[in-house]
Amino acid sequence: MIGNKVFQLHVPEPQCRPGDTPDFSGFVVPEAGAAARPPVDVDAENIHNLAYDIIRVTDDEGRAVGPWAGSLTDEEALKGLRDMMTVRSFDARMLMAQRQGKTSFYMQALGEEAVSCAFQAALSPGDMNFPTYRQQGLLVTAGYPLETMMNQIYSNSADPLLGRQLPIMYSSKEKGFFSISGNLGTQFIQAVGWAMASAIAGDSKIAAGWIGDGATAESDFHSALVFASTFRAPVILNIVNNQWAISTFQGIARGKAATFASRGLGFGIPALRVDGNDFLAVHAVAKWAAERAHLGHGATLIEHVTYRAGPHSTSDDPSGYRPKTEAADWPLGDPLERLKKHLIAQGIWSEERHAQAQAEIDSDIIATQKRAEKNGTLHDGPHPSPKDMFDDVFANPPAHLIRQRQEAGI
Amino acid sequence: MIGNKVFQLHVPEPQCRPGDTPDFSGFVVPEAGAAARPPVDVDAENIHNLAYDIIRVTDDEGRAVGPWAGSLTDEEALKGLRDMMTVRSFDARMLMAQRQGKTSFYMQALGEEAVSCAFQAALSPGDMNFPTYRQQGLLVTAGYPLETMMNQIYSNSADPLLGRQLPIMYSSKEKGFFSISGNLGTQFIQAVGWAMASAIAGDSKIAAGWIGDGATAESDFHSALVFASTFRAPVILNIVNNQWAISTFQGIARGKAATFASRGLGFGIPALRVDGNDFLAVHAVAKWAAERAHLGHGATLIEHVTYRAGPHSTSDDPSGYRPKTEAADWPLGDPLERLKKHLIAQGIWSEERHAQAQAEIDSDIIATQKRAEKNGTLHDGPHPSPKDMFDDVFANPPAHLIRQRQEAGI
Amino acid sequence: MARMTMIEAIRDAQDICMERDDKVVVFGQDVGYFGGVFRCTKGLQEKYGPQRCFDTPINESGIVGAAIGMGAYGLRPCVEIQFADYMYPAYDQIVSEAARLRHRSNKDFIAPLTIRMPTGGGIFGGQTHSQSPEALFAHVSGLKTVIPSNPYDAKGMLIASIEDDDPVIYLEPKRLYNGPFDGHHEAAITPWSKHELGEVPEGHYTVPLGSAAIRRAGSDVTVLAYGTMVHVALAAAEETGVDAEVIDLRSIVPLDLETIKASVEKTGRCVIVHEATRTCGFGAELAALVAHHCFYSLEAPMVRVTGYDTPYPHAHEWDYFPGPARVGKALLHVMETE
Amino acid sequence: MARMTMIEAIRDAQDICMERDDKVVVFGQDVGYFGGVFRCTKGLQEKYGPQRCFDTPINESGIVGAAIGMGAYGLRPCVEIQFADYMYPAYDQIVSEAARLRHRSNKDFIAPLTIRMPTGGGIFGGQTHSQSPEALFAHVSGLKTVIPSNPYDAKGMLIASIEDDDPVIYLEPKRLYNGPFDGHHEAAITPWSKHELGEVPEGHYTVPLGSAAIRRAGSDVTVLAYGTMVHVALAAAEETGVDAEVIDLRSIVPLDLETIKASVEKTGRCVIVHEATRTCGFGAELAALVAHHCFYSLEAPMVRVTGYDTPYPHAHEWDYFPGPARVGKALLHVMETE
Ligand SMILES: Cc1ncc(C[n+]2csc(CCOP(=O)(O)OP(=O)(O)O)c2C)c(N)n1
Ligand SMILES: Cc1ncc(C[n+]2csc(CCOP(=O)(O)OP(=O)(O)O)c2C)c(N)n1
Ligand SMILES: [Mg+2]
Ligand SMILES: [Mg+2]
Repeated sequence: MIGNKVFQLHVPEPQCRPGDTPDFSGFVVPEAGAAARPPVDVDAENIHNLAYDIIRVTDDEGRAVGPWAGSLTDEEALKGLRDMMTVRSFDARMLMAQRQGKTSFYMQALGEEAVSCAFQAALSPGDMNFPTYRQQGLLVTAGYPLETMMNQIYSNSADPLLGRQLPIMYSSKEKGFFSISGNLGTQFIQAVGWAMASAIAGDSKIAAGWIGDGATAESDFHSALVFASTFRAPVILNIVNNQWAISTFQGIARGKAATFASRGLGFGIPALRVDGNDFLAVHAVAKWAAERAHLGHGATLIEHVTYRAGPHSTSDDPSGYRPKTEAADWPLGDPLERLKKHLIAQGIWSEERHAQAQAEIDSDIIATQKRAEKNGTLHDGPHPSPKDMFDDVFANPPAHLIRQRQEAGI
Repeated sequence: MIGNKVFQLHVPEPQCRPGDTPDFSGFVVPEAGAAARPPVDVDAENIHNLAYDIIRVTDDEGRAVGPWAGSLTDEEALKGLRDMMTVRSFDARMLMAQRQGKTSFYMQALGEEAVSCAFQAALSPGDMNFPTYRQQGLLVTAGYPLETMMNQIYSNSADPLLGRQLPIMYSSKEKGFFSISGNLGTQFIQAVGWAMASAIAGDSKIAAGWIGDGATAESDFHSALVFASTFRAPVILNIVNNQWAISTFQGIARGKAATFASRGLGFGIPALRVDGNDFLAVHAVAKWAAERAHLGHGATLIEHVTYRAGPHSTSDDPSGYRPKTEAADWPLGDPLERLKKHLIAQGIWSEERHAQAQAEIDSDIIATQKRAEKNGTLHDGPHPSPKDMFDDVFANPPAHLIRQRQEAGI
Repeated sequence: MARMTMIEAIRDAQDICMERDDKVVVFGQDVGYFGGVFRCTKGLQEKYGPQRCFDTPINESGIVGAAIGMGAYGLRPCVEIQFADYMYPAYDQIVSEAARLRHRSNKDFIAPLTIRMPTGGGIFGGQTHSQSPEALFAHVSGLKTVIPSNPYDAKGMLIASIEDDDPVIYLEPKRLYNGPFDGHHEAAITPWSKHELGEVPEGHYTVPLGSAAIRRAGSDVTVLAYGTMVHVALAAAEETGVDAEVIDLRSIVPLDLETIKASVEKTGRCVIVHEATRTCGFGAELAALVAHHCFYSLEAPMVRVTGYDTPYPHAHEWDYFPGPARVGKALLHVMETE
Repeated sequence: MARMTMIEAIRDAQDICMERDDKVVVFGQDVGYFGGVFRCTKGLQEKYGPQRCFDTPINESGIVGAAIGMGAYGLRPCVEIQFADYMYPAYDQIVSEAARLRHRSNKDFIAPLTIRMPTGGGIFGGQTHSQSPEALFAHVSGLKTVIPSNPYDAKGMLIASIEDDDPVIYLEPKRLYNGPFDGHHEAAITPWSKHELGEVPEGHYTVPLGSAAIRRAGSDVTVLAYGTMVHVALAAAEETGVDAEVIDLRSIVPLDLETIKASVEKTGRCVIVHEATRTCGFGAELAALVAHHCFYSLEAPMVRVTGYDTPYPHAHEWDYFPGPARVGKALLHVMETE
């Protein structure tokens, strides 16, 4: 080529690769309780710093400290722990079910359970999430039946989506959980549209958009921010920064910026970073943003700083691109352990009760799984009718689909 | 609908509509010379303020003041005036030609000539612009023949683009002017790609992307910033904020943000706002950004604050959506008048020389137009062969295109 | 009854839908205060306020994506893409989202959108203001795609589209906005007020999506066309004297195959006309269907008269445009072959 | 000669092009350090450095848009879209930019890109990991669209694509990556090492874009297929005993019409097979062409065996997939009709 090497392409690289010792020494963990809690009607310009900070509530001793503490009752916090434990146990069972060939695919939320469980606890009935594939915690927290989730995963005869969708691509209007799409990013602007509709209708419901760190690079991230900014939609825009997008580290999507949250500032949208492994912090920030939306101040962007402790999906093997022990070294710890410690510090929980709860949850899930499997698994037992394939493409089947169904002999 | 009016959709409105008296009292014009000039290797974080300020060099008396002054020699400044006068005169003739039915369409740069003329003067041969349809100043400044431009506008027998493209959709690799697309925004990321290629090749050439205020809402604005940020591409990303996007005022695209420039900050890309009607300021900022790129510090985002004084295109009538006299009241004045005043204040120009230059330019353009019209106009005289339509769809015509050409009888 | 242009008919349809149902909202680039670059939404913001008719940022994916969210909420958005050539940035939202939503969620969420877009050439708009992308929608399961050819249908079909619970792509042949253009570009423009289909009933009525209209009965050859090409085909029939049966498909998905079959079975010959590029255009589907369903009736090879497989040219618009001369030649040709 | 999987052949082709021409660059999501989710770029970053093979942000429009800029500069990018289902965000850059650049600039700028994408179903990937969008490219003037069906072609056609000065859409039937899948999903997987087209020459060679290959000579009926469906069609011929001539189109634009014509003129019958949805799929174009060019040879209506016009299902993958039973039925059917 040209030869006289003047420019060089800069290609970001993570600090560690397989074989290296994980190194998070550059990752600054701000003190819990240190971040200020601005009034909910604050202008974005006045809280730039929160886009670079990390709001934390639970300290190393498990105490809830600082101005963001206190958003949850004891009962709510206990439910939060139970929800997270449920998600983790459910994930473990379904991962195994996939390995056993009972379904084709699975995706865990391992290590990031607090984000969706705490967030959902801050919403009101009627609010609508536009989730990605890693927000099963929203459904679990909202009380969607685990058995129905399993039926979907198994594409069995009781699958509410009739075997049409890939496992974990749930949909529940009733529980405020928008149908998951396989195409990254598309749902972020849809959340804004839903919130705009709520405003047009003079309603009081809010929407929540969800996107991964990697997917912020998608163009619909921009569409969402533009529309949310212009129309001041009552929406909470969540970025789940779990450090990885399949094999690429967050630096590929983030580039030269210090944080993902800071992307909101150029839209005049308040942007807050929160410790995504701190249940209390996520809940407090979500409540703040919900209140802000409810009072008509429009959108908030939240970056949840967490870590994807498992593989991307059952099709992935992270040992090919990151050190095996990186998850264990993640400086924000494990969300379940942290909330458990907090509850014990509060005197409302104990190791014994925890062990007992764990056993209950596990056996519940095993029982549920047995029930679900009575409805069939992907390759065995009862399953939806192939004729379902032709239904609901349109509200009423047009002639060409009727012909095709006849051709298929079903 | 729901009835109990809680939320309301916020729809931004400009301050004035037809019939209103234009009101720019809210538009703060910073003092010329006041903005600091940071070193070119500065980090974006340290110059946030420049994304909200307006860098200005030429003061009301026509003096060049402050740290950004002095980037041009007298000769360069004189050439700049001449280039701008040429663009304006050219635009006026071509607008008339369109009205006379000699072509189908035209777009002026009226009021924003400084942006592209001053910018091009800061580039080096081999650098590549990815312009929109309103950067004819780049071509004029680079010395592209006006007659060739006219031939393109007329789609005549000497049209370098063989009548394929809408008028003003020029292309000149030689003059560093990428082929214009009708689809907004697409070229912004292409500019980044070109710059990445220059870096991959170890070259020293830089690219410049161009986009309008309205088109920043397009998704490829985001693609461009993401890629420029991640790969630190040697590119200058220009936003021409001329206040209007056809009938919508800039508030529709900008939303709740204070400025378009601030969008760069969330990508760690230095973002500067410049008085787009101040030739000296645009040139100085462009030079700064070019030097920054040359030294390997990557991308710069520049918001040129200007005003689209004419209609969007010959298909548009702005009296339907904005006060007729708004352009005259625009607080940053007219770029030609301002540079002229500066040159007179410098003692290197005079009203007489100006009038004479104007007469020369006008008569030159008339003469050029006569020559161009010898090659035909859209509906009259010689024109490209219809067979050109079938060429260059591919490098070598495939069988089906040869068949279709035969079918067409050409 | 009133005489209307297609623009007025389209505006009227939206007005009626907004009046009857406050869930109907209208938005897009320049559609609010200004009333649209083609004026198809003129007066709607004034009448219904900026919350029901508004300007959006220039982001087609945002427009359709927001409309999908609104549809999921329960509104009924009717959005404008300024030119069909600019729908590509929205294509992902249209194909992967709007078209799939009902099916993938088992009716939990639906996308009752209407996406209007001016289509086709004939206005010296060059390659990015002239395209006819209907085939790119027709191939996508879950979308309805319709193309009116006159004010009467424009209004009735737009009301039907807005009231439809499925996403409908509503293509507006921009060359027909002001008159029934038959391809004779050198002639003076005929206004809709001189055309019987410029008669538009007041108030609410619908033209069902999926039914074709026979614009000219004939026995020699069936011409399948839609949008501007209907008028071109009629002119070609007149000028050649071929007794063509000209079918205005109006809707390409769903398609009125019965009307097509009945006609081809009668005539035994078929010419297919569209302005879009030929390869894999909707004419290919029509030819495939006719070849399959009317195999035993066909007496001569079908001919497709279409835009060439090149970008839409500026200077050579009339060489590219499938005008009456090209269609007429095809009519004579299929009459000669057998 | 070496035995290779299609994955290895694709990797090898890129390796050879990068080795021979330092203007060739490879990038996309997960293609750099990790070597691609299907491992088609494994080892390239290690060998050529991160400046020539790198990971990109997840933005398909950015990937193609940047590649266009690079092409205009003078590089020769070969980019990966992780699944063809995810090409829609890049569709504007592909259609409005890459496909038009040479023509609209009168050769001032070109877009010599190769855009690779895994296509098709059969892996229980559900509706967003199974699509076959080739028709959406075929309709666009200025794009070449090719689909290899075996390692030998995969390598030779990818080298030809990268060396081609036009934008080439290179679709990789992901169900064929590891073996010649004939649709018998219940059977054990046959590896490419057991197939003669798994024999791949070392070093540089090309398979020209636009030439079809006859995979099975026959006299009863012509089967037009590409990608996975070639193997399905061969199985169907074997199993039904119908003496089908199976043509592997390999490239749909440009199309080898001569080979198709010669075959249909010989057999008088034609079955068209693809996995994409039927309406306006590439099969429609094939049917239209055959109906036009072979009108006098056809002895029975053509049949299209395709994916249904529904989203690609998860649970009912094998009901949807046009497998050997469905193709076989069509073969028998066209043999019975006349
Ligand atoms: C449009 C599109 N492009 C690519 C993909 C393939 N893909 C699926 S998940 C993924 C990574 C997403 O990473 P991130 O957004 O960080 O979410 P996470 O998986 O970490 O939760 C990619 C590239 C896709 N699904 N859609
Ligand atoms: C993708 C796309 N959408 C819409 C349009 C129609 N359009 C052409 S120019 C324009 C306004 C652009 O405004 P701005 O970016 O501010 O540039 P300006 O005209 O002011 O220079 C619009 C909406 C287009 N050309 N491309
Ligand atoms: Mg991630
Ligand atoms: Mg503008």
